[in-house]
Amino acid sequence: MAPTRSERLNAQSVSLWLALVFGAVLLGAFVSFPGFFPPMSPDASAQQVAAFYEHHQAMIRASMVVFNLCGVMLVPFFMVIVYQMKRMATPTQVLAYGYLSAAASGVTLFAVANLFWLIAAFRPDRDPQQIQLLNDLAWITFIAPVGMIVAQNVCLALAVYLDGRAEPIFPRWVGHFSIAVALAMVPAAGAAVFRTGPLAWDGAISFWLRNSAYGAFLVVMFFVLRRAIERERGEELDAAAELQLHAEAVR
Amino acid sequence: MRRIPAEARIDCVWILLSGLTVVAWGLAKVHGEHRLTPSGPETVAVLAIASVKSRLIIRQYMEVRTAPTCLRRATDAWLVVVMVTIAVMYAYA
Amino acid sequence: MTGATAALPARVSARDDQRSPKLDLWICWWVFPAFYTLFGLIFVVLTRVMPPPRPGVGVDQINSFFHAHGTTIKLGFALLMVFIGLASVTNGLVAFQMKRMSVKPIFTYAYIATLAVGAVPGALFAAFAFLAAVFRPDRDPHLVALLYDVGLLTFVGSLGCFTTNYLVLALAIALDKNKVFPMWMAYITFWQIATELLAAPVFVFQKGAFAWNGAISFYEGTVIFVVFLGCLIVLLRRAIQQQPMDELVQD
Amino acid sequence: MVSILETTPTEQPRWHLPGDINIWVFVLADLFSFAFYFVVFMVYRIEHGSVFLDSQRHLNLTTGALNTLVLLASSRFVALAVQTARTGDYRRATRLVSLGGLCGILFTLIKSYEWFREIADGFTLPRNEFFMFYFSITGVHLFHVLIGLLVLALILRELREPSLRRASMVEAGAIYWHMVDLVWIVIFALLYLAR
Repeated sequence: MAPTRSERLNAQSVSLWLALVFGAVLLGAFVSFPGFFPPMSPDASAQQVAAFYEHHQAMIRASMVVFNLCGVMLVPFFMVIVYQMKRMATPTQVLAYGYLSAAASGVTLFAVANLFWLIAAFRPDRDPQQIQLLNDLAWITFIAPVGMIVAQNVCLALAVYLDGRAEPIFPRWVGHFSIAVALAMVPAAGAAVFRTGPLAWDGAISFWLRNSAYGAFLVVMFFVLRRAIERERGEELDAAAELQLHAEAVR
Repeated sequence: MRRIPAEARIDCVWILLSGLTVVAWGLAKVHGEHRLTPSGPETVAVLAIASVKSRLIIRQYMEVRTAPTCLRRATDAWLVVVMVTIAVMYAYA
Repeated sequence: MTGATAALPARVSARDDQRSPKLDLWICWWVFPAFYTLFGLIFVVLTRVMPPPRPGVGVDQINSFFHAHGTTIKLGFALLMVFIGLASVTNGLVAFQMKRMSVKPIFTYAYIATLAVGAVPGALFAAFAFLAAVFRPDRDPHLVALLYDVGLLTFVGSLGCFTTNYLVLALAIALDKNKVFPMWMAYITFWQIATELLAAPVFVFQKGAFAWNGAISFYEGTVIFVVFLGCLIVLLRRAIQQQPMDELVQD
Repeated sequence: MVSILETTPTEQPRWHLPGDINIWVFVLADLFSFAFYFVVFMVYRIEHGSVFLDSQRHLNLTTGALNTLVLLASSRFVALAVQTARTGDYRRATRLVSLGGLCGILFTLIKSYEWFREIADGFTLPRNEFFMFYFSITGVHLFHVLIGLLVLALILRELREPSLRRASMVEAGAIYWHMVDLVWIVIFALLYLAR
């Protein structure tokens, strides 16, 4: 019997649709933030940075406010991953709690970075040195701390490898993919140190590789989770059907 | 009701402790006026009284009197270390 | 044991036995000493945040401090950017052990939440402030002095999240009937709250025993934290060894 | 550990660990951290001798001594409560612990009044080195007193519940309370009296 409409709209699928909608909104904000296309150069002088904020003040505020509103909306999405990790037949659920803890801190960092940009854009007539400082802090907080995401992906990969279920929750390649994304993001920590070259915060590795890798990870996990939820619903229906057969056999 | 010795012991200790406190307080009060000059003998007296009071509390109230030897030594060590260090540093000041 | 993990039949599968049991627990346990040794290396040797430099110094001394240790600060905190996630893995391990206790998981969720809060202002703000301070040699000295205060006051001064964290852990251990951790560990955990209280005056004093590098506000708290950490690592090892293979952990 | 509630309090067994090992780990740890505070206090006492002496004059000796007597009385009540609990007279033990708790509350009130008077006279924490130590050490001690009141409440619950009444818990609570009193005696001598 096909699941009725109400059964399809369970917590997990709602969280996924939340992530899809707000992911799209965040992508829009990401594209519309003048500081990302092309990414601001860390070598710019204080006056150039102040002029940039003066010139693009409206768009900076608009995009960053959207970021502020929607950035934390991805938390339910991460919690669906935590729930699925708890369903895995790993010896214990310690990795799920590690993932949860890392996700909580990771999202906080994103919110803090966003606030630095908004403060910088609040009074463009401020002393250029102060605007440059706020801009530096914003970029360093946004790009450099990859540790939380690396920890999340490592926990996820370990859980996938240790999943002893006959039919694992996430296929094996999800583990490899998580590790690959984590490795792609590690060098971005250099953005807090270098002002020029690929490792600078506008460089190929720290900006483009890091953000595209993380974007790809979110998109891929969206589809992987969707299939995992479908399969879970299938399992529940089979179990329910089995129960019914058993009840009839007893009668 | 005949006072059970254990409770009587606690009352004696309490009277002794209170008495010592009043003595220490009196000592400090009497020398109230020239408080500005540090006086060696008075400090030593006060510290001695405090040590006796502390040991009474540890041994009688905390019942370390009947506790295993390692606990007795540990509490005594603490008291000696604290009081001697303070006295030496006072002498040094 | 109260409650059983969900989807019990799917947990035990054929491939479970030949792999070494509790592999994920032991991985997380080894992360504990590894991460805190690295934490000590970064904060003590490389970036000299522990023991903290003197608070009561002028702008030029602060700038010469950053000038002298610029490279090691950059190296140290770049490393922290990558490995800060391991702190979340250690939180996950302790949170899992709290789940094994007989108390309801309220304390576990509180433990994860408080440490997720504590990670950002407690450690990462110091990293961001110091990194920004050494990011540009031509920054205004007064702003560098501002970053010096931001970094050290947030590192030594963030008390509330850790106090709540210690309180919640102490209560969980005290009320636990399964005796995952011995009772004296509850007292040692609770004992640290007094040191947090005594760190409160760091916001008032610039010199003396209660400044942020004071004998009481900093050194005593650090010594007691190291004692607590040592006890925790040893007790976690014992708890993992003693956990029966088929123990049902509440979900 | 054999429950010692049955043995008559007059002849004590050869040796018996009061409370349990856990409370002693905490008490000794706390005692050593207070010892550390005292030593650091003395280090700054040597450096700023005159400031300490001058500030010490402003402390009210009478309230300090009164507080000590109040805390000693509360320790007596709690010690008596442990003995009566051993004889099985739980009603009297409960009354004694309550009296001890009342003295603890009285101590907190006197201490707060004393602090209020000093702050009103302008001797606040950031005023100088001495008052920095005075308010911090007495503050941490007051925190321990408040925790002690909580512990006494736990003992009351222990005595009232016929199913509980574990000797080790009653003794452990009493030991913590006596430690709070012990630390106050050293604080009183060091901060108020010694010159």
